[in-house]
Amino acid sequence: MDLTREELLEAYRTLRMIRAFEEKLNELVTAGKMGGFLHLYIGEEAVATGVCSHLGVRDWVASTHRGHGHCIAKGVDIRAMMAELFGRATGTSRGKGGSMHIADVQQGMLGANGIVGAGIPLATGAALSAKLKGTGGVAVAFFGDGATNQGQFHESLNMAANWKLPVVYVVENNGYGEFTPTDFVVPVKDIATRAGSYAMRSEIADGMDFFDVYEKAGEAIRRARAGEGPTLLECKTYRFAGHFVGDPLAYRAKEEAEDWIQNRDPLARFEGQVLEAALVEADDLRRIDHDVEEELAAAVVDAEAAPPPGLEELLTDVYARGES
Amino acid sequence: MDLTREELLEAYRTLRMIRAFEEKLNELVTAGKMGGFLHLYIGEEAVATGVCSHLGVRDWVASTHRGHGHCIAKGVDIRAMMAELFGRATGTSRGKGGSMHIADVQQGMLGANGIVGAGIPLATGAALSAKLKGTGGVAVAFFGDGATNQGQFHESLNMAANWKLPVVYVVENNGYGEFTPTDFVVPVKDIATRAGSYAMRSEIADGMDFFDVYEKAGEAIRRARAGEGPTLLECKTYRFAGHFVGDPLAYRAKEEAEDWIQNRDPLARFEGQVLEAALVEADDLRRIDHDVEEELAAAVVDAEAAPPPGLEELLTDVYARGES
Amino acid sequence: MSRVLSVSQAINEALTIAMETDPDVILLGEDVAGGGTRSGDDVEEAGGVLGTTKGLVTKFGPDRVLDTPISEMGLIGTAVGAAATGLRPVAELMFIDFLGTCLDPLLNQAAKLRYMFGGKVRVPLTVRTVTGAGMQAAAQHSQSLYWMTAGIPGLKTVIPSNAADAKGLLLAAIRDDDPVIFCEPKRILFQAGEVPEGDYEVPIGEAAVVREGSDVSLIGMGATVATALEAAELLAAEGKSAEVLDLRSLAPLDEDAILATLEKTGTVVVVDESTPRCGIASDVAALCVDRGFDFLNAPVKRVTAPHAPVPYNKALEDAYIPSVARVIEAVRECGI
Amino acid sequence: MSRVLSVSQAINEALTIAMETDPDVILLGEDVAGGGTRSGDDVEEAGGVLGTTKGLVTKFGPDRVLDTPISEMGLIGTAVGAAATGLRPVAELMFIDFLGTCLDPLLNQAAKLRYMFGGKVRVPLTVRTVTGAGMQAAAQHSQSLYWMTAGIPGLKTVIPSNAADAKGLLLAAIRDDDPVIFCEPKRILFQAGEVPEGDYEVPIGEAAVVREGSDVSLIGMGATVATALEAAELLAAEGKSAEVLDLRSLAPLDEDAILATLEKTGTVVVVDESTPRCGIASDVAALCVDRGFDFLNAPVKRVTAPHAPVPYNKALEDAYIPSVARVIEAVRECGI
Ligand SMILES: Cc1ncc(C[n+]2csc(CCOP(=O)(O)OP(=O)(O)O)c2C)c(N)n1
Ligand SMILES: Cc1ncc(C[n+]2csc(CCOP(=O)(O)OP(=O)(O)O)c2C)c(N)n1
Ligand SMILES: [Mg+2]
Ligand SMILES: [Mg+2]
Repeated sequence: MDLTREELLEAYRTLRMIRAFEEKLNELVTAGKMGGFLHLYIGEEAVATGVCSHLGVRDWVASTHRGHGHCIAKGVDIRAMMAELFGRATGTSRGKGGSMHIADVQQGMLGANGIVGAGIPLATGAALSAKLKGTGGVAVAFFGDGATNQGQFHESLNMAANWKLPVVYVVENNGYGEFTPTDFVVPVKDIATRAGSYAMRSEIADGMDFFDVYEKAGEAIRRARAGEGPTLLECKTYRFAGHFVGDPLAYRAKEEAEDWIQNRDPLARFEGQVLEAALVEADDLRRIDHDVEEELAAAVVDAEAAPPPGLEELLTDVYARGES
Repeated sequence: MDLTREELLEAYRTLRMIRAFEEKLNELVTAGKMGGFLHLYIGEEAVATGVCSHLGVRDWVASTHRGHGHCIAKGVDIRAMMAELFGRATGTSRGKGGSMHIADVQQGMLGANGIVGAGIPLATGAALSAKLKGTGGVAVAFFGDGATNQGQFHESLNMAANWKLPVVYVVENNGYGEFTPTDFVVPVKDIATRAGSYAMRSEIADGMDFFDVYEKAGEAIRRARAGEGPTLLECKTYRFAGHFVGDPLAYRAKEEAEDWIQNRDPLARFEGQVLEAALVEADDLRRIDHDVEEELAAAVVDAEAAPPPGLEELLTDVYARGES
Repeated sequence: MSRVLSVSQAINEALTIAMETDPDVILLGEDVAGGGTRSGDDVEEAGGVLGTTKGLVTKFGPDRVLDTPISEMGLIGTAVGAAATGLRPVAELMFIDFLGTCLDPLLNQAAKLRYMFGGKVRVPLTVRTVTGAGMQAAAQHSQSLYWMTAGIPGLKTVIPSNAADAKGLLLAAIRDDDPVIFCEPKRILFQAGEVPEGDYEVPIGEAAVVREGSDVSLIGMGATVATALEAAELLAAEGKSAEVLDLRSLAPLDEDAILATLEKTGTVVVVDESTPRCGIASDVAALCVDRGFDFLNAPVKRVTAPHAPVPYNKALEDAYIPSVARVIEAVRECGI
Repeated sequence: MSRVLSVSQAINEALTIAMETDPDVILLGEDVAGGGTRSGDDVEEAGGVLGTTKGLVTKFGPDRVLDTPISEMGLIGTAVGAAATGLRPVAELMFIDFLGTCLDPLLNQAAKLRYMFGGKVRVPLTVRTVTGAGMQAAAQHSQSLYWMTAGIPGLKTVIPSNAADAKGLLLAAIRDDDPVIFCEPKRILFQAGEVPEGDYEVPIGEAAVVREGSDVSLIGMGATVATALEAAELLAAEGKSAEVLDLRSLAPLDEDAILATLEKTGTVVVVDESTPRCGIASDVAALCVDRGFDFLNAPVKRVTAPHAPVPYNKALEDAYIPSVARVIEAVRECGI
């Protein structure tokens, strides 16, 4: 494994930040301090972190309704994210987008997306840009198992395969689309199989294991950058919380969830792995935990104090004309 | 092979009727006697004929822009079809639909369709009806290689596989979608491969050989009727004429077309096979040729003499209300 | 006899009655059963993302209440095919914003099959879909796109403003032989109202005068009917008499009812939560200045959302939705 | 300097200039190259199903002129992604009827990204698409669905009525930083007109008075501008003076130009090939009866297609399309 101590600590910091950020959101929404439809990524942190560890600003990411983790891993400022979730003018979208539309195009983040499957062609287009403009960048689309039943998935992967675009399609197979178990609606055992329709490479990673994701994503991204075309990377994972904050979770068995949460938590797994191999010290991790908490607390304070967008903002940003 | 002499003659009659019907259309359009966008099926007759030989009126077919062959094979009255193409009140759609909308729901024909891929979910829904209503019927969707790049293909096959619907998806791979060669836009050699995304059975038939199509379609239809779920049946074929009547065919090599037309004509092939095996006499076939010509000539005369729809028809049939 | 039910409960009741009275009625959509059909002691079905179809899979079984993949194009297309071949499907499009992922089966199939086939097929399809803003669900989960379906010849589009109409309109929609889009406005889905028991239909194509008046006509639909009624109340306090018309059916539009109220008051204000271009409000105004020209005493004012996507921030979202204050202001601009 | 070119040739010329002047401009769509790039001595590219993009792949190469699969959702979505990341794509949607297979990337992505991202992205996408009836292409290949895109906040929609405007509007559309739907009306695509040489733009959002008049305003767009002009000619023969306004831009609508002609004549007839509900004609009428109320001398008449799909039979199709006779009749109904 080729990660330096700094890189490992950075990865842990991202894992922890995603976890803590969303625990904070859960708290805030449950307390009635934050509105909107929120979909938590808790449990799936290793996927975003493992993939995005390979990306820089010239690379593009398109995300989903469950997008906080991808945004954090892609380097979006968490203060601006928090402010966005509070609907403030200092938010990533100046308070006009909310959870499902957090974006930072400067940072290569093409946005969370409220339409299941819609990020897939966006990433495909970003890959086309990178290829034609010769930037050396790659594009990554994150999406769920459910999204692989959308026509946009099929049409995009086919185009990318035909054109050998520098793109990696990362499917986060968490076993459910909303309340419906994946095996009700996807008749193949592994979603990776679906790459076969496009003669595309595919790979399966343990989405609860940062290192497995890191390695397999690294290889796919390397191939994409080298002009060897796209990959479909399936990461087997699980969402620890409900589909959205407030979901009573009536549709899944408690033992099933308990098992994942107790035995396959990606943060605990990472910690065990790096401590066992003595790559970092427990203290390093605790310091990060602490820093993350402080940073988040400050982000909440800042966000709450920030001004909302003015009412004139209702009509701005509809068109570029006059503003460019 | 389990076909009786009568059945063989019937199959030949269908093959010949499709061929002759469309040669007549080509003549009429070229002479300026018929309008509309026409897509000829010539060269692909063995597919519709081989598949539909297994179907009865309780079975459903959904077709495409290239639909005349499917309609004829499914038993739609050729006089009503001809009248439709002339835009007459006696047409299948009372002159309001034209080539791309010939249909006969009584006969189980859910229509040609001007939207590439749109017939696929229609057939899927018909299969759902057949299953839930317990009619014993099956549904068949015919569509082109190009249509397999549509989201509707992907979404429908997935649903049918999940629900084990009694449906057969017949892809007519004729090597082109309009002017674009299939290998530009479909990165797999065999479209049948795409069944793998749905753990669906697939089969490849020589679409220029009635007997091969007949046999493989028969098996797929048998499975569908028996509740064993859907099949993707790829028939390799070729359209002898242009994409539409008037297509200058600049985009394909003349030798390629010549080769198919000279060496793989499905009518010549059928004739060779049945004569060699002495299953029927050449005279039988010539009699059918003659009958078909007469029938078509009469259909043209009738259609030309038939009245057009009245202008009030502009506004009828938009809604069922008041007419039911 | 009637009881107090929410709009969501009234819809559930209509679905139950429709399924009990006609074995060809089936439901399909994402999570309409909601997973729980799998098994297990401690799992139960969700009954739709907002719980509207709860209990139906238990009652009617998974053959008639089908959880589909997240495949709007496929599921609506399949429903069209089923409708053309003898079933009477009720498909759920979770939010009308997702029309973008399933327009073709509605636009080019459901709406046109009958015409294209010369009247020789029926497409008794109902599409239930949630519409509108008000829950900070932002730009892709808050639209009022019913203008898109209302504008398509061959489709019908209805939108109830209360629980009793929701039940009756949905029963009428399901039993209609044409494809009907049934809108469920988010803001009123959990509002309660008196709902008659038993089986009844509210005819499609008939608007309802929900408050009589003589000085000005306020025309609303779905959630904006309540806005119009509130405005009428305020106007009454100043001695001005507003009539409120609930369109209920957006296509076909009840032109007679619109012209009748215009004739009565001479002044029309349309209140529509949708964006302003190519919408229902424009159609009502255009009708008034055409067939109703001789009745017009004042400009026809349209109180709509702005020509902008729906914002996330709560204050902006509130400003986005037509308010009572904006209705009153429009009435003033008409010189009343 | 100008030459006579068809609308289709003018479009080809605009594309050539746009690609020559900006390396970020690419074309993608079904058959925009048209297969022939494969090889072979006796094969050549088709250049689009109607030949409009002929020659461009030869000139600019297959990296900039991309044949896509028949995957409208994927290709338009990909174009949106490319536009948001530095390219300036011109995507072809072969016929606007196929909007049903690619609405989401336009409705929920292209139109809304900028707003949802608080202004921090641009989507300089152009979608070229053929519209309208008149070639017996029947219900699924003859629609004028520009009302659907015009109604979506965040999109712009333009439609030329002649070759010179086609060139200038398309250049403006491609260089616009917002997504623009560029409509190519079938009936005029092969009509010829004077087209200036060189690089010029026709500004989006500006209507043009194409004939001055004082008794009645005929407002058209695309192919109906010619219908309005013919009607004006007939009216002139009876001594009645009709002004003809070519909208050119359907969104944004040139409200000032509409109100100016209304003020001048007091009477408006809108001629629109699209269906009547939720359309451009209703918007124009609604504007007239709102901001233009004081100028109105007569009802605003809308001459549109009927609320029905497009029929195949030629006589029915002719009756479907707004005719000169129906325009004259509408003018008469206004008392002129
Ligand atoms: C086109 C579309 N259909 C339906 C929805 C409603 N919806 C939001 S999230 C979701 C489930 C997505 O499942 P999956 O892709 O597996 O992602 P996960 O939520 O499991 O991360 C659904 C159906 C939507 N937002 N967009
Ligand atoms: C959704 C849609 N996109 C594009 C078209 C235009 N079009 C008509 S036929 C055709 C080619 C279809 O190719 P294929 O599916 O292989 O069928 P074939 O014509 O070869 O029989 C295209 C692109 C259409 N009718 N519908
Ligand atoms: Mg999932
Ligand atoms: Mg083909």
